[in-house]
Amino acid sequence: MSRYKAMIYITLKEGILDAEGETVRRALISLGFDVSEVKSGKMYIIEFKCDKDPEEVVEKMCRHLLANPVVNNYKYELEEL
Amino acid sequence: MSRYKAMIYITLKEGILDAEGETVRRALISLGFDVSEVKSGKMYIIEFKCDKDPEEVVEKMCRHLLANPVVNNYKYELEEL
Amino acid sequence: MVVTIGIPVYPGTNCDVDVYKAVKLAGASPKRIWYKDYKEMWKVDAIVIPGGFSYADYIRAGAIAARTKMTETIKELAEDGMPVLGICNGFQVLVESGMLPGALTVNKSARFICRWVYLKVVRNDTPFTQLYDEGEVIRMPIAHMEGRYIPSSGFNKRLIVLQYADSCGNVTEDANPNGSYMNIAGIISARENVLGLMPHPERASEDALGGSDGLRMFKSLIEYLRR
Amino acid sequence: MREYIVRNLTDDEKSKIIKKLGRNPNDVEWAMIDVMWSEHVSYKSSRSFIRRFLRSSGRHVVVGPGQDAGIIRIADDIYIAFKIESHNHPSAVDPYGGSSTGIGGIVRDILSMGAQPIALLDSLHFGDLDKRRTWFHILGVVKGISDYGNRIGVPTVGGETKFSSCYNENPLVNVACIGIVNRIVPSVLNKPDSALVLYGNRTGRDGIHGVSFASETLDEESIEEDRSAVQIGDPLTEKLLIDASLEIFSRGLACALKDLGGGGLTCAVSEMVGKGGIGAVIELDRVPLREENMSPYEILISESQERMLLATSYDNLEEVISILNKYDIQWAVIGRSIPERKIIVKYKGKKIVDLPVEILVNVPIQRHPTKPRTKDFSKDLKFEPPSLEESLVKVLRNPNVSSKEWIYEQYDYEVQTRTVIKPGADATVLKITSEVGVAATLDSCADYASIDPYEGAKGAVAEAYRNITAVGGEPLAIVDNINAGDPNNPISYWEFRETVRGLGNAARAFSVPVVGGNVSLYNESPSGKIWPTLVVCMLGKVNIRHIMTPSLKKTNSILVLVGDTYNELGGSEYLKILGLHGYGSVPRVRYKKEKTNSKNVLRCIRKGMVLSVHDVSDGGIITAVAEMAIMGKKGIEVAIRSNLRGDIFAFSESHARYILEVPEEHVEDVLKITGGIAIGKTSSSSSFYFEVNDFCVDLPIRRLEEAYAIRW
Ligand SMILES: Nc1ncnc2c1ncn2[C@@H]1O[C@H](COP(=O)(O)OP(=O)(O)O)[C@@H](O)[C@H]1O
Ligand SMILES: [Mg+2]
Repeated sequence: MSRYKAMIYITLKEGILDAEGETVRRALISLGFDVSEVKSGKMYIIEFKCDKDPEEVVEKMCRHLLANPVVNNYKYELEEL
Repeated sequence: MSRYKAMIYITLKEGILDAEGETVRRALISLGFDVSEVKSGKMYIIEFKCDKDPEEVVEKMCRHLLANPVVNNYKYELEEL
Repeated sequence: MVVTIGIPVYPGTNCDVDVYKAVKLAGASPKRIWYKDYKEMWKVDAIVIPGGFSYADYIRAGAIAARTKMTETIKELAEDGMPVLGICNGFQVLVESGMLPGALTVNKSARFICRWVYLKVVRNDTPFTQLYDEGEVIRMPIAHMEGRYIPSSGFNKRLIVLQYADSCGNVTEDANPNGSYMNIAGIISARENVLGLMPHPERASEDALGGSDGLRMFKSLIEYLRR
Repeated sequence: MREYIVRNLTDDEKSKIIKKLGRNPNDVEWAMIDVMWSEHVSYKSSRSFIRRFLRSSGRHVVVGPGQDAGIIRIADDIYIAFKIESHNHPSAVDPYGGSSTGIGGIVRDILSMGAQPIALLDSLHFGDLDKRRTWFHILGVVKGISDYGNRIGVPTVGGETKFSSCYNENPLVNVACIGIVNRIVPSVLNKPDSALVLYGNRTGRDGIHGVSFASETLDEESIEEDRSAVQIGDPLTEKLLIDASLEIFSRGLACALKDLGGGGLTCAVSEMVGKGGIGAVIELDRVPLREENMSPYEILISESQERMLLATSYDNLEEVISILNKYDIQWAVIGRSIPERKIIVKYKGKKIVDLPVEILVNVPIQRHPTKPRTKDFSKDLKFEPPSLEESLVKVLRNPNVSSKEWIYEQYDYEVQTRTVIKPGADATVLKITSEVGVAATLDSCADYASIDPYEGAKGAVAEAYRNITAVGGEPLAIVDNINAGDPNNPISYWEFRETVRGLGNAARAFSVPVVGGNVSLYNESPSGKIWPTLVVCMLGKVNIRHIMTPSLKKTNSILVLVGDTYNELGGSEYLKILGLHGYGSVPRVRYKKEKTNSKNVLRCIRKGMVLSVHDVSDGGIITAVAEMAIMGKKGIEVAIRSNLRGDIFAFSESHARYILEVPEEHVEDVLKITGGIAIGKTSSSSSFYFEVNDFCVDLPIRRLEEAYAIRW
């Protein structure tokens, strides 16, 4: 069994209003920044063990729990520890 | 003025309770994954304009709004558009 | 006939006692069931998944609860035809587990909203709404952070049961508290035995608390079960 | 002795301790003594005044000050626990974490009395709205309360939100919690050989030196350095903790219970057994830790959140553990109580602490010099009044007065289905049985106290008294939170004393005993200190069938003003918008009138002779009438003749006044009972017409609404 670390990033799909990003954008503008767009997202840094293809495992984590296919996109980086 | 895109990642400092990460870890375990640690974080993808050092601008965004240096670590990647 | 209604309690559920009181007031026998005791669900006549913050809404509201044995059990029972009502976080569990289509995400304002709203009853031909008139305007409170309904592709409008409206029943943008698609406040499954709604009928079960329109939802269900 | 361990002790105190003990304490012992002797835990600078001025007796007082919360009886077998606490320092540095852990802490205080938490209230004081830092505070604090309070299923049903530049660096976050008690669980243990069970979150390095942090003034350096004093809340664990604890209580398994707050394990253990006349042995290795390599002193003083210490008999231990396991809560039996009055700590097989309990719990009182502020606040006040219309709109738009809906809408104020009168009224009403309810309000009058601390403290009590009355409640008891500056600053210390004195005298005069409270000193930073700010949380008893709200109900009913108006503009919202804060005399509390008017108003409410009631406070009569009109969406026509100049009459904030909406047929009786005067009527038009002497406002209600309902 090998140990891995996955950095998983989850954002909202194109076309779905990113309410939090929009709020942050307005706040940044009111602070004087010249911001045209803000996208918000979540991130999970996960350390795990597995003996099969780690990519498959991370895909599974995302599809089964971390991302909702109706609204989310996800991507990740993998690293062996 | 140039346009930039910043990818900003915000996590909790070492030693500060990450209740979400811990809950996600337990949920992943109950789904059968062999997970030893989960850290949760936020990310923002920001498009902005500025005529000075963009790094300085992003630093300011982080310190003034996006992160609280008392509890958060942040890092970012910058890209000119 | 005694009607037994099962109320699942996940870690972080916080409206289970309120639902318990309302169900009792409506004339049925409620049973709160801790998520670890999911087998107890086999013994009930219908299920009401209460609101709250199961697993503190981490990842997405309802996401973790939707993947527990308790929810799997509820899903199996629903597939066998048992009526299931999901309120607020319960609705979120229903969409997260695929028992209802679409998704619920962060309010347009990106803030939690606690407020009394008006709802238009679009359909009264369901087990949960048969005591309302079609087109009737009712009042209930909402209290949520993630209540903006997003349809999945091929969404069928026939599923809409409740819409946010103004006091005259007009479905307007102003009356939409969270930015939901088509002002959706509640939808039903294609088989018409699973209803999810963001507003809290149990909080509108007594005039002293501001209204009793919500009580009729539980009464509808009980009447349906008695038949 | 390592300096970083000892932060609260003076040299004098150190030598006293060495003498008492007959030896030099070791490092760990010093650390324990140090937290126990901090201001935050020991109240050493405040205790003498509190003892002298605050007495708490009354037929309905069941538990007075000194416990985790006060308890009162509101009906034959209904007992209510309530308590207030400040989380000012943490909220200044980390508004989100600070306010949310403040909620967590106060809820556990109520829980540790054996009570079920049923409601929260928050008193927030922020700085100027044109400061970036203020927004950092507001957004973080409100979100912190919302995220934590909503998740644990305890409704946040009321509060207050005030603004002044004196809070720029030192915002105040005071939170109160109310609970229903079935059977009191003591916080004191007097049975040796009980098992001590620590349950809840694991212990981490967060919150180390939290108490010392709260007992110092804030400057840039302390903010950086005290990072570890900041804690993050875990509402999911708190919710499970509540449910598990309630189950433990209902099965009668708790001998004593304490929450772990300031001072962590050290404080919880030594207070639990110390006050019960016994001692304890702690096995430190058993404490579940979140981080590796924590030193014994860190484990002993960590303020990690969501932890409770339960004393139970060994016979019941198994049952307790099965309940905790059901809710997936971490637990450990960390020690036992012993008959000797000692605190013994063992670690890795060695005895590392052996202290007499007295050293930890009997902290000598500290006195500081006081110096009155010599400011002539009766200073002549002469100014040219602007138009009444313009002033009214400005006052309504002033954030101290304008609607706080955008805040309380972010709180779940409905969960537990008890909230009969929702936030937005003078006080909130919670239904306890189908007949009996509890009215609750939080009030402060820091703007008066900034000019006259004594009169301001009395004013806060008077305002709370009126708010309870206005919803139809009979005022019963108080818990208070006094926020003040550095006690080593003689003026701050004098202000603190005047506040306690005012609170004590008013509470006695109104027969509303103080059953608990909290003191937060050191709210001072290099740029200045806060106004002495007394926050009063008052509870009253109501009959659910006779409750009132301030929104106008009908057209063509008569508006009655109860109470006399004086030239008392000092500290008023009116002078604030004119830039004249600090001038004029503040409203004086006239006990007799306040009590009589309250009694009479209650009589009218109970006889069903009124439709709505609002007390007069910030912004004076004209503001009170405007608020009633806005909330009820009704027009009004008011005309008044007064000996005072019109604007002064309209905006004076004299106490003891109410506006009643009375149906025509009851006007005569109401005037007779209250001695009030009819000042106008409600109308079917949508305009606000208010005339006093030669001053006049004639505006559409919509205009006022726009000003009042300002949203951020
Ligand atoms: N921070 C807050 N949290 C919850 N409710 C609040 C807060 N601030 C104000 N409110 C509510 O807004 C209403 C008006 O508050 P306030 O102006 O202080 O009333 P009053 O002058 O009658 O004491 C009250 O019902 C109060 O409970
Ligand atoms: Mg009031």
